[in-house]
Amino acid sequence: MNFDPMKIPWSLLGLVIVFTIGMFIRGIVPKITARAGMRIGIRFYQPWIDLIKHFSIQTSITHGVMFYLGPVFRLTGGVSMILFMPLIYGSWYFSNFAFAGDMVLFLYMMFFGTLGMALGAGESGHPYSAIGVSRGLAQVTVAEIPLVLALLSVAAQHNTLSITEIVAAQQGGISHWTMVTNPVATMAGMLALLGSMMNSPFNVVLAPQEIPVGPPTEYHGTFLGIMNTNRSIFPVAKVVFFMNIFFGGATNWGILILKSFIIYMWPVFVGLVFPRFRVDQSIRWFLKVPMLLGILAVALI
Amino acid sequence: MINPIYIVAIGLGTAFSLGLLRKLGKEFSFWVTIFALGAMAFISGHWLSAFLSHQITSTVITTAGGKAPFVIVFNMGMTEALFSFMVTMGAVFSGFYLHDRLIESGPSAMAVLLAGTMGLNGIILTGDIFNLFVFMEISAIATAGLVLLVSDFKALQAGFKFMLASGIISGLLLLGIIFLYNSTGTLNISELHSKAGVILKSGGVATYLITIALLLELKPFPANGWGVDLYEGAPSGVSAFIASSSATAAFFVFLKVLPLGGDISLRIAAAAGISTFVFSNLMALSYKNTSRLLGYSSIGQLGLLVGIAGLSKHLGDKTLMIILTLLGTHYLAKAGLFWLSGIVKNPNTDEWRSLRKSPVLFAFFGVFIFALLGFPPFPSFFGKWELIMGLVATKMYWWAGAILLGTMFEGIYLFRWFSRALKLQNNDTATPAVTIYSILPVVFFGFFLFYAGYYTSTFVPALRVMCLAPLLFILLLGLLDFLPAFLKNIISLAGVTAYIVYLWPHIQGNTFKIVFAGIFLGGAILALIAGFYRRGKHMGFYPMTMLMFLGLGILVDASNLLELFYGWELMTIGSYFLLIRGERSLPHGLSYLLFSLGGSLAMLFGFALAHASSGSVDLSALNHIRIMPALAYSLMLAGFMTKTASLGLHIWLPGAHGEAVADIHFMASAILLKAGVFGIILVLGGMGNTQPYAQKILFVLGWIGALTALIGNIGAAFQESAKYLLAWSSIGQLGYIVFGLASMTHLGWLAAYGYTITHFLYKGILFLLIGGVAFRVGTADMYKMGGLIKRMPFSFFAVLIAIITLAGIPPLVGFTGKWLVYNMILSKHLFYQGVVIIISGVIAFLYLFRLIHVIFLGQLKDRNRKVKEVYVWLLIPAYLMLTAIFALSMFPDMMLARLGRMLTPSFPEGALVWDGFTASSRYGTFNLQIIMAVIGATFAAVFLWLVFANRKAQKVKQFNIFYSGEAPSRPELTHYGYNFFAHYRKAVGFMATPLVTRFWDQLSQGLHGLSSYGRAIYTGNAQSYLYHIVAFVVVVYLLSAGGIS
Amino acid sequence: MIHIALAGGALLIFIGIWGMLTKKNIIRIIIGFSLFDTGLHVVLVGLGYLKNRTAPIVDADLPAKAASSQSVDPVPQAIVLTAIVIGLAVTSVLLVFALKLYQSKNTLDINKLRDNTND
Amino acid sequence: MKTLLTNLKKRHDITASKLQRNNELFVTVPNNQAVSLVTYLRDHEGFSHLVILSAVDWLEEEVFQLTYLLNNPELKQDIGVRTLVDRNEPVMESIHHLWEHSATYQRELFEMFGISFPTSPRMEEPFILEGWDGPPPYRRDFDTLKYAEETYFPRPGRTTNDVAAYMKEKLYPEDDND
Amino acid sequence: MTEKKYPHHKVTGPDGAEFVVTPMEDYYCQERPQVQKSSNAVIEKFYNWARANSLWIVGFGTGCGAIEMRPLRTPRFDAYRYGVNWRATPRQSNLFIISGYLSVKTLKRVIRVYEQMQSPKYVLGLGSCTINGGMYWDSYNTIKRLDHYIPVDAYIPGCMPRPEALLDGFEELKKIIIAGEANGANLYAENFDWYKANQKKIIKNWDMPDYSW
Repeated sequence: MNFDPMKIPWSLLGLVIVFTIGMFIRGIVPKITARAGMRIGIRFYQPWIDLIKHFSIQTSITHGVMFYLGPVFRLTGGVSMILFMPLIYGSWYFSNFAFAGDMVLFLYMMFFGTLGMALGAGESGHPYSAIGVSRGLAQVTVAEIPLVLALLSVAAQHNTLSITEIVAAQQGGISHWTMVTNPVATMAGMLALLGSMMNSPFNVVLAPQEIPVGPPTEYHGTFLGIMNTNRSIFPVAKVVFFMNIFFGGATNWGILILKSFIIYMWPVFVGLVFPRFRVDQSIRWFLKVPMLLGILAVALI
Repeated sequence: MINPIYIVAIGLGTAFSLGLLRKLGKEFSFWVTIFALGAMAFISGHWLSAFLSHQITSTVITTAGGKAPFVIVFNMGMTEALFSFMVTMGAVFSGFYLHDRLIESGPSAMAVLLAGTMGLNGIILTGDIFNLFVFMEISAIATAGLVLLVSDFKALQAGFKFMLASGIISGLLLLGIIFLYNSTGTLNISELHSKAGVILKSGGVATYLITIALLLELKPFPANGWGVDLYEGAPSGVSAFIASSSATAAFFVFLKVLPLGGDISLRIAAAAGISTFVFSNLMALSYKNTSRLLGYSSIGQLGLLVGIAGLSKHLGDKTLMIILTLLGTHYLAKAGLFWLSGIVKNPNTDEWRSLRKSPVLFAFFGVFIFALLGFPPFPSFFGKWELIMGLVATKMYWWAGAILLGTMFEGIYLFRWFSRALKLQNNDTATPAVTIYSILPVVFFGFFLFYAGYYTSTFVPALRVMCLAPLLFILLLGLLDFLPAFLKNIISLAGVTAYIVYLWPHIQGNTFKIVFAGIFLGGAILALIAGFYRRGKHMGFYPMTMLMFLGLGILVDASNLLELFYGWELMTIGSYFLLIRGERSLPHGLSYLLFSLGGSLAMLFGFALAHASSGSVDLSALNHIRIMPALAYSLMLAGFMTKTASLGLHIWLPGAHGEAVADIHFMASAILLKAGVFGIILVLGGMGNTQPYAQKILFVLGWIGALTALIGNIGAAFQESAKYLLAWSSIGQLGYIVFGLASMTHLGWLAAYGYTITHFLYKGILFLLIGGVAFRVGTADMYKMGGLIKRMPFSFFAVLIAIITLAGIPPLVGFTGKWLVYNMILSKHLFYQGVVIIISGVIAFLYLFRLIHVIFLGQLKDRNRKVKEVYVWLLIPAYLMLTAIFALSMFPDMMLARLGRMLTPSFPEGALVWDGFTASSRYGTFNLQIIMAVIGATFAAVFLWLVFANRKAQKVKQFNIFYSGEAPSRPELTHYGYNFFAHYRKAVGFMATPLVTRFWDQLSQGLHGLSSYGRAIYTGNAQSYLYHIVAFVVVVYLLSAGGIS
Repeated sequence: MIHIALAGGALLIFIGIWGMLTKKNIIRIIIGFSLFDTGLHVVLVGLGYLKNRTAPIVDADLPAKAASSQSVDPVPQAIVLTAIVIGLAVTSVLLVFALKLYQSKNTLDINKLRDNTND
Repeated sequence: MKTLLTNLKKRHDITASKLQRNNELFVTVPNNQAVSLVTYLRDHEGFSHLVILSAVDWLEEEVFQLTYLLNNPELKQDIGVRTLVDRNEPVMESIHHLWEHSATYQRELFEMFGISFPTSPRMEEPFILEGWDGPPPYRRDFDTLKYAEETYFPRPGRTTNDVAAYMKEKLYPEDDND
Repeated sequence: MTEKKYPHHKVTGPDGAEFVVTPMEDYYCQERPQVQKSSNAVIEKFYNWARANSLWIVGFGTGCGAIEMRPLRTPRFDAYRYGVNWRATPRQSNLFIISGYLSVKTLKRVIRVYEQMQSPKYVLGLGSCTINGGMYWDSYNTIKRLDHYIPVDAYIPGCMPRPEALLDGFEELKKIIIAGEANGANLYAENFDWYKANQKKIIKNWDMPDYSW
């Protein structure tokens, strides 16, 4: 498939919708967790207010060029992930630039933002930022193991790396979903998802009690606003990715919202129940059950 | 022609007349002696040149008209002339070298020298076996007399042992001679040869006694304690004489008499010789006394020659060439080393560091060592090559293996000696006292080694002249070493350019060769551009660099295995001298050298199997080896993998590379390692993947690659030194390449080639710039840096792009490698190895972030507040490579499509399909241009917006951070850099346990233990040595008795 | 007769070797060597002996023409003569060493004449 | 404790003593014997732990009273060694060589009372008052109200009430009638 | 400005060159704060609404009042629902609650943290101590009037005020912000010299830059 200029507005529209969904989820989820804690919780539009406030900050400081580039990398990473993601199956309008890459592209785009963020945080000169990054990187190296195993299992199962084709293979009812056809890989993948969603027990990266807020300690105002924008895009992109790989994708926006919300809630619920792991603990944990599940998933193909 | 009897006549006559000339002064006597020796040498040289120009044929010269043994009969043939010339020249130079001692001891000592030389000549020339006995006794007595030049106790008891031993030996010889005479009725050697049948029937004991006596003269293991003591005890000039002249003569006569004994003698010789070679080198491992080391080495070399003589039936007409090259090298190098040991005086190996104070002599020290171990361009290289080829071709695998093992042992102690001498501090040592008398022989023999190497190579048809001609250029560079560095740099650049111009027509159209030539020689140009940053003279750097690049060039250019091996060895030498330049690189350089040696020996064996299988040494011999293919391919792969530092063979790399300076690090890591990749590609291309053994090898290789990547990357994450980090990272990256190649798929090879090229680019940038930063900051410890982005923005940018490429993050070209690996994993179902590889890629983030953060980001330290940007000469090549990265990222098809076309003939299945800029495999697609456009547009939009929104942002300084309401006290305490991944180490640190290092340590300890166990044999007691001799005679007889009866 | 000579020679050789291997005094060792050497010479002559023949000395009793039929083979005789000379030389060199060794260590015990600094 | 007291009396000039509880004793010694007494107590009587070193400003007597409170963890006994330091020349021997942590107490005493302990480490460094340049604030002749009014910007209009009267007036105004 | 904590010191670079490091100039930005003007009244109103509804409090409890803030996060008070949140870094916060008495030593930290917040930023004085010293009215080491050192938008009297009072204070602050009257940051910038003089008067060992960016 070749590049069509009309793709641009449609992808941007898709992006806006995803962003809206993300903001919505970020309003709803704290509300749910608050209710779980018998609180009333925030207004569901609170993320919007916070975002506007970030952009309304009048002064700012800069520690250098990389300080700018950190949030830029971060948002670019998130936005690109959406732009390369087929959002709605069968829709030309919302398949975005999925033809330009496949699963591998997606996996490596995930690091684009991470690396940039890490560099930006490093430039700020704050030791806590570096500590947070070092923790995050260490954790991600093992959280990736079950994910990669699961993805390889799925790719081998469907004989393709293309996300669109994997979604296509899952059409025709719930019994065709990877969740059903390859349950072990799905389990491994979902456990891996826990590690990357910044929820307890894997949120020692931010750990406010010991290293204020981790990498973005020095970020504020517009910088933080951009990073917060990304927080509404990036997790949704990841969730949509999991939806496409394991849960049959979506044929319309309603399904997409429903499925992504449910997947998003999975780490949230786990986080509500389990306390935080130290880095070495979470590494050891990932090397046990999730990795074994991943190996099993590959072995069963 | 001058009658060779004059050799004897001059020797004897001068020796006697010296007593009459006593009044004319010692100096005069000395010159008379030298002149006489020269005259003797002239005679044999005269004969030799006549033989060489084919003017005459061998002649028999009888004297006094009678018949042997009543008169002396001389045979003069080409070999006799050559050996006689060698022996006499050895005497000339030894005499010259012994000037001071001879003057001190007076004319009688000179007479002894003359008589000894005369005796040795007699041994060689005589045609009569009894005369042989006489001449042998003469030279033995003369040798004892020479030993008596010193009244040192050690020398005395060594001489005593020697006399006793040679007494017994000559007794045995005499006994054998009389038995022989009894059964054949003649003493003439030529007649004896013609009566070989009779001898075999009735003269078994006789020939056994003669053979064993002559063998004992050559000091076989273990009946050689007296020989080692003699080498150790005698003055170094005399030792040189013994090691070169006496040994040469003794070996010659052994060679001459050996056929008399028939097959059984050959077998005895082979067994005794090769075991002597292996064991005396093993024994030598635990010694530090240089004379003793040299003694063991001499004995070992002679053992090797004896063994070769014993194996002559298998080697065919190559035997003489092999023997002459090995003997010639031994003769020149050993004499040179003994002379040098006389100059150094202190017998401890470590004390040779003082020799560095006279660089010329030290250079020759290196020449001798490398020549002894059979490195090119010295004659022994060709000898070793032919030897192993010949043995393996006739299925003598164990013999070949034993010889290689012995060479390895020899390499261990010789290289240890050399590298310690090269690197130990020598401030506290005195400059060695050098006189014209001591230096001239060394220099002459050293240069002659080169000439001999050249001369030998003219007889080797497989070696083209372009493998030799550049050596002259390098020699020239060596002579111009006094020039300032930038001039030499320009000259070197010109040399490389000229070589490229020469090479281009050879590789045109061959993408494989273009890729590697580009990396090797393009890398050479970049490295030399970087070299302009050097100030001062930088002695020794340029010849060795050029040697390495020449080796690499020959590697690419090689049309047959010999050239390949030649280039490989040249490259090893050159690179060793580059790596050793680091400050603390002593142990690492040594282990590099030893692993290289082991690797090249393994390769040699593999090549020999290939040659045996196909009958030719063309590169096509590597295809489908039939003889023991699994072993052959494994050995070759192991050999090449010593350079790619794959798991198990990687332990030399971190230290060797980690201690190197910027541009050397670049050469060593970005360029040199690719030589191993080149070799692996050749081998795997020949092996194919259809045979069952091939699949097993590939399976193991794939796992090695994957685990190398994992261990390399984890190791990198735990380093504190940026250079060590990069070195470990190189191990990991090479693991990727090996993994890709081991898959034997189109995509895997594409990935491997892609990695090879991109690794060269991004690692090149990292090595140059991180090295440059370390140079500016004065340390490679990352935690001592920090915040350097403010001081070195250009370096930072290049490093940033390099690590993004390395990490495989889109849209840069590194991503294509990752993508290909995924596709390959799927197509071959290599999931487990694949996951290890992919996770290694993720772990790469750990050290990459650490690298860039701890060095460039974070807090600027006080002492680095004023550091300057990295030298522009380092930035230029880095930015050239950066441009290449961007170009390849924009147009990845430029590289991948072309490589794909090259690979299609070998791997027609599963190729990438290019549609415009979209590449697709069976599994997926990518279009790097669209990816880049999308990411670029997003990036630009966000960035511009951010810049606009923060146009009034206040620029702040390093301590303007929120520090919990406090103020940071010092940058050092505010920079998180040391033990960056402490938690990670806690969790997976067990994988960084140096198990492999421990394995090699234990192996080396075991070897040394074995070696010192063998010391028990050499008690130093004359009687035990006599026991050994007697027991040797009896045991060998009993062992071979079956064959005789 | 010839067997006696050969056996005697062999005995001398073995005694010589035994002496060289077991005696601790280097002078005795040298004597052992001498015995060994002498034994060799006896064996040499013994092997060259032909029954009922005379010594190969051409003089009045033995004209040159008859030499080849009446005398024993002259070659071993010649060899022995040379060998004796050489043996003498070797022995003397050995004695020189013994002398010098004695001068430097004041002992003739071979076990004390050892230098074990082989490192 | 009584045996201890008699024992101590033999060795030092105990000017006063008071048995506070069965296991708590206070003794007073002259200035120059205090350190030797605590050394003795530490080394021979098992009082291995310095609980606190504090001071009282006896402005009227023009002395500072230092109290070394020691604890014997074996016998669960405490002993307070009191000594008097001249208020006009407040210098006392340091005991940081006996207990390292006493240096911190001594820093505090120097900062708050101006009692100097020469040779005590980091004596001159501020302890809790960063950059204090007034007189030592725990001395009783230091007028904190005056200092506060001069230094800080008191908000005008502040009134002070007698707490009891004010609460009564505010909370139970009807009781006034009684 | 004393140089006690950060003395000038001589440093030898890796190339052997010696130079002097002056920490104040080298480590810290020396700029003064600027008055921020809003460009458009309508947008500013909108922004003020957002700011008022997204009060992020810097997590710094200065006195005993800090204990009164904790209950606000419990289900009983649940300040989150008003958009009130706590951040561990002043960079991301816009509200500073001075929760109780301030000793001179703490004031120094408070000033630093306050200056590190980005404008617009608001200050709530919690408890009588911040108004006139409260029960520490005669303490030699406790400040009496917070607004002499940093601009205060609103005070919540009491000793201690209960969490409800604090919630009420948030509501009050919101009104002020929405009315566009919470100009503390600008006030600070305009009267920078006066504030600095006051601060330096009582912080005797002033060893930091005038404005901690």
